[in-house]
Amino acid sequence: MRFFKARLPQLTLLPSLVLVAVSVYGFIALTFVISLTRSRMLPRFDRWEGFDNYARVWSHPRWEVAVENFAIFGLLYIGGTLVIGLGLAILLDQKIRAEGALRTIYLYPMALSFIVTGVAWQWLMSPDLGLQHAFRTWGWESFSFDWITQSEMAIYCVVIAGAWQASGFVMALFLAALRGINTEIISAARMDGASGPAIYWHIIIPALRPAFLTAIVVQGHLSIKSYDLVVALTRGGPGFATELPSTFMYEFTFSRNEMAMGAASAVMMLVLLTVLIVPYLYSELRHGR
Amino acid sequence: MTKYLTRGVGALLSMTALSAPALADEVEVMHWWTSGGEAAAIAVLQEDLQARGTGWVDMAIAGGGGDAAMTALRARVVAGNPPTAAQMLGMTVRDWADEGFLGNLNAVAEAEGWNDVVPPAVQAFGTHDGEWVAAPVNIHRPHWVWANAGIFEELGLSMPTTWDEFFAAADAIEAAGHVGVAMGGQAWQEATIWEAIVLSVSPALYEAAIINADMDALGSEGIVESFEIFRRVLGYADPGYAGRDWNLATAMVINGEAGMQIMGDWAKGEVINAGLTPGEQVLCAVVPGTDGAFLFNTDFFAMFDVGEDAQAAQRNMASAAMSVSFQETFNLAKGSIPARTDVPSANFDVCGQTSMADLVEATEAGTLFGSLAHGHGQPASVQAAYLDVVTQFANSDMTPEAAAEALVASVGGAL
Amino acid sequence: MASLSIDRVTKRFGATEVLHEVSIDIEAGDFLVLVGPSGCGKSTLLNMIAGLTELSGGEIRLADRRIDGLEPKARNIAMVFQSYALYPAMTVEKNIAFPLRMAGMDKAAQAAKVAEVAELLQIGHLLKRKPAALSGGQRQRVAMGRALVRDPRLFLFDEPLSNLDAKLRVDMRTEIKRLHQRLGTTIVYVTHDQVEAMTMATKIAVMEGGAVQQFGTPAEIYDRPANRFVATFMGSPAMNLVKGRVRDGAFVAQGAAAAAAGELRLPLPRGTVPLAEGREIELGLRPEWISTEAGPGSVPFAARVELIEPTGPDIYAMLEAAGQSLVARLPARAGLREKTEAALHLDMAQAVVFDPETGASLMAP
Amino acid sequence: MAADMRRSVQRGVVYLVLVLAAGFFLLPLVAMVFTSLKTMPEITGGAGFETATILSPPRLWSFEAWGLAWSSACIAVACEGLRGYFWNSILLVVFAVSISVALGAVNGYVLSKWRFRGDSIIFGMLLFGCFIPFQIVLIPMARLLGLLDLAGTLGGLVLVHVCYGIPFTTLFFRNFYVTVPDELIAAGRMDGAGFWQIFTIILVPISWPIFVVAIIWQFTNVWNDFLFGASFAGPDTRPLMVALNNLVNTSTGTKAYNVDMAGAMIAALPTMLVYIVGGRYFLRGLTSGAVKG
Repeated sequence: MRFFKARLPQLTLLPSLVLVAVSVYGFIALTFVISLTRSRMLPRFDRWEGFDNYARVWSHPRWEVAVENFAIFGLLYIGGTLVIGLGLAILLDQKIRAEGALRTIYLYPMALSFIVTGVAWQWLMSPDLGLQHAFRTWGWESFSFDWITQSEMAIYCVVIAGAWQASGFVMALFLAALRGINTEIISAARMDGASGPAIYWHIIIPALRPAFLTAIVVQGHLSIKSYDLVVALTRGGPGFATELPSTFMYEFTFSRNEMAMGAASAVMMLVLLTVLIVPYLYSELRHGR
Repeated sequence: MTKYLTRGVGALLSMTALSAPALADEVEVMHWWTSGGEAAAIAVLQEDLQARGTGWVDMAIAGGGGDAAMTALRARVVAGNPPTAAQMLGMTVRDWADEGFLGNLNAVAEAEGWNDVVPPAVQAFGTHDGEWVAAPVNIHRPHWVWANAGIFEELGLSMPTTWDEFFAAADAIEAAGHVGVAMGGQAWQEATIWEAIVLSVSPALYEAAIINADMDALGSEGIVESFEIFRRVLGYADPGYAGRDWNLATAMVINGEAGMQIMGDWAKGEVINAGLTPGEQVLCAVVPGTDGAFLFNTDFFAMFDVGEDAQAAQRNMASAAMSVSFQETFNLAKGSIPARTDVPSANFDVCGQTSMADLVEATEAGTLFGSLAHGHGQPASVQAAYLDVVTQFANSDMTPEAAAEALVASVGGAL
Repeated sequence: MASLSIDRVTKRFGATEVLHEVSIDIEAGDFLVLVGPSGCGKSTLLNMIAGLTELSGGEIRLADRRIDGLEPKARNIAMVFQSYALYPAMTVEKNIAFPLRMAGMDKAAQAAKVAEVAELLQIGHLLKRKPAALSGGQRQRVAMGRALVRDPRLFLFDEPLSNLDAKLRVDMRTEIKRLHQRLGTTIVYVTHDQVEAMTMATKIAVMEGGAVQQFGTPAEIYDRPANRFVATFMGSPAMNLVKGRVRDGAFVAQGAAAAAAGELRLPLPRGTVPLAEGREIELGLRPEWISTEAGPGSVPFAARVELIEPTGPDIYAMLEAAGQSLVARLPARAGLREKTEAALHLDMAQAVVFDPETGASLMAP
Repeated sequence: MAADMRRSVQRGVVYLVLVLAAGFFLLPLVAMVFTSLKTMPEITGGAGFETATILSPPRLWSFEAWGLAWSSACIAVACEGLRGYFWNSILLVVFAVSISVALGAVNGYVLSKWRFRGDSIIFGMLLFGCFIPFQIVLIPMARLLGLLDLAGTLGGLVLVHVCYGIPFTTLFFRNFYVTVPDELIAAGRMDGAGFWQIFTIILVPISWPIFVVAIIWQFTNVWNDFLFGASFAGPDTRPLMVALNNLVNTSTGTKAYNVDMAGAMIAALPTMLVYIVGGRYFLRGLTSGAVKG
């Protein structure tokens, strides 16, 4: 009894720990094991292939496209949301009238799933239904926006929709951080003769470092996980020009009955995630000390 | 400790939150027919069953042409909680039967004589080791050309029966300021056109290169030719076709924006929905060079191996799904033709009647094949290997020769 | 009220030992101040008495009953925190009543006790407010009220005045002292401010480096510091330390530039332990022992006044004598002027001698 | 004067950029609302509507689609619109959000205020769970639910959402409680409060900003989830997003885009409302420790 009383705090963690241990770590381990088998439609543990599935994934043309796209998408998506989010945050921080309304407008896409907005986005991007059609109908005959139909450009459409959804969240992060900056520093810089842009560049933006870190990690993991986005917008097309690791994994596991290959690609995504996340976790943990 | 806790909470929730397992006189059916004509069609079956005293628990999950439903189905089966029946395409029936999850319908099938009325090529998917495991409800034919009758009349065109006529017609349509061929831009839509072209090159080529995945046939001149024709067809599409849904392409034909579309017989639904009659305002003909041959895809209700107490309801459902009256009503709503060959054709439209006649003909001639694009040509992994190349070809400037080579490599790698 | 006995208490965090065998005994009704620079272990010791930190070794007894190992709530000890730690979501009334509520006292009795304490601390008008609406001094009172309300056997104060402005700090100091006198409570009070320690305590424990350097009454600590650390830590300005040698039974300090500055020669204070000729020692001289007037037993010396800091009634004079820097605390009327030579007197009767190596006092006990 | 001019020009530019950005962010919403209020011929550009575009306001206003989507559109065999599924989602959200937020709050409390050896490793391990792609857990989770006898129940679905919600809620609460002074807990202990009393009486009442953040976050995630809902819910417990998906997605059936869009808007209203109402508190919660910075 005394033991339990003394360990009560740790014991209260136990349910969560058990749940996460099983549903995160147990399942990751299982995925890794499946990636070593010859599982097709369902998990099977009667034929082992070692790391052959990894070789098969890496030699698959779709994976090649997926990795290439991920590099483009990841960079532009993270960069884009950071620039847009920071820009909007700085502008909103200029004592703007109707700030609340604008903020809500920037933030609301976070509330929506791509199941809700997918069709609208497809249409907006489509040259004969969306923006191009609209602008041409209204008289701007030379307006052209048909990236979604071009294999080389379609991935940028995915970036645009992704930025639309997540920029508001990044904006909120930065705005929160901006409001938390000690105003004395800014006053001091002003006394020292710094101009508006110089203050932002030299004083404020460096002070947002923690917010940058958080934003990069959040956006980074979203970019690795983004699946709904592609499915709603292009279904991986044209052809498989907008394939991403996440769509590759889903497609192979569930549509193509190549579960072992899907698992292998999942494990590689997890490795990528770990590389990105662990330094962040490390800093999170030091933060609390 | 935690397990009991979660179990306790779970039990509590499931009590308060109204989840009842399928009762003995109910069937739980997983499918992806959720809207429009499909939903209306499935409602017919539900009503039919209700009349027989069997309840219907609906587990529809739409999306990705059944992909989402198949994913959810896998979760259900892995959880040890399969539905009574699930809609499946032919190859998927085979996969699940191979895994040993499907039940045996022989009792019903024998009593009702399914073997005599279902074409053998369809039977091949509905049975496993000589036992019926799935009830086929329809036969779709994916290789149709749909055309705007107004444009054709205006330009004095008739439905093409050869590729030369097809291209001549397309040229004329383009010259008149319309889109020659309305296209949708998804891999399955592209494959629907390509497989029809392969069939038009020769049914024997289709059989060798697609059904048998013969490497020599895949690298043959005939396949190169099919890609050449495909390239020319693609040339008549408007530039914005990528990613377009098939029904929007159909709408282009209906509105007179485009002259023709190559699409399966489900396109009729859009025509009817627009208040028009297939065969009149929107003309239909099989893809040039494919008359006498027949590609099909069939929706099955695969029956899972359920407990004794649920089997009566399950048999009821199989029987209802295979009844002549249901197959007629259902397929009239769906645009397809019955899987039974003994359903009267009188109520079907012109296009449907053509299909029904061709089906019998093709069965006799041995030119009835499963459609690759629609899950009846190859297992999922191999099918995807074909589709990868076809869609890549359609969305790049790959040469027909290179496409044939890529096909050999891709399919060879997936086998 | 109860006596408190801290017996060889040790605390380790991993490999580092932050408290080493600390022993302190106080009587019921004592006001013990633990004083020392930050990091000396005084707050850790307080938390161990409170039961917030576990002991690594030793015992703590309250009224002769062992309490280490007991839950904080089982010890019947109240604590006032540096940040006051008022519960932000509760009104003042609820804050004060909280310990009673936890003890399961009935509502009417709670209200009576709260009213009594509010009366005592004159915070009756604040009872319905939330802590956020209070000033620093008001919060301080509420925190004390919360501690007083349940008549604990021991009060702990953890630097309770450090968040107040200077004037309020002095007022509260007096008030706490008055409260102590009136209620006769046993108090352990942590501070880094030696003035607080001197003014309030009946017993002081000067701590440094995880150990008690000296434990005694304020007078003992001030007049007979056990070592150089205690001597310099207590008192402001700090005690002057002059290094030199024993020569011919006297203390001789050599200036840096010996020839120019000459030497400072002083008799050894009475009560010094016997010292060998030529031994290096350190002489401790409090600034207030330097005077412009001769007194009984005082020694004259000449010094140059470098700088004067007036504080009102007193001045602090920075002196240089024979190459040694000294601070003197003199009455303002003493009439010294900067940059002049002055003739001064040193009261050697109270001076102390330390071992320059160990810092230990070289006075006979 | 010149400086004033320059300043007002600058302000003008700032407002212009902000308003243009707002326009971009509103595009899909405008398209959806307009489309939901149009009739089908106008949407597909049928006869008489050749100049209609996705962004032009409806010429023939029609609220019919909204009514259909809410209560009478056919989804498979049931022609009852989305109405029935609303309740399922609400039930799911209430259980899943309250349990995951409660557990996260307690975890955050323990991990910040009752430190023990190895606590940061445990926190790190919990946090990593934020980053797991949901697609890979589908099959193993299905098996687990089967073993627990929770397959196809609301309880099972709640369990899944709780599992993958805990990492986020723990992160929020832990980072918030780190900023609460430890002395408050010490004071509670001195005053005789126990582990739970300190939490419920002292901490919970001051934690509302972070509760708002955690609830908004979890509410949005659970409400918008399709994958888990489609895979783990039973026929009677399927959430709204699955129904919406069934409404808008069809493989070989015809589409009524106005109904689709109306349905999408209906399904999105609760989360949008939560953001509009709670947005301000969301920002405040972020400042008060949900995210360091």
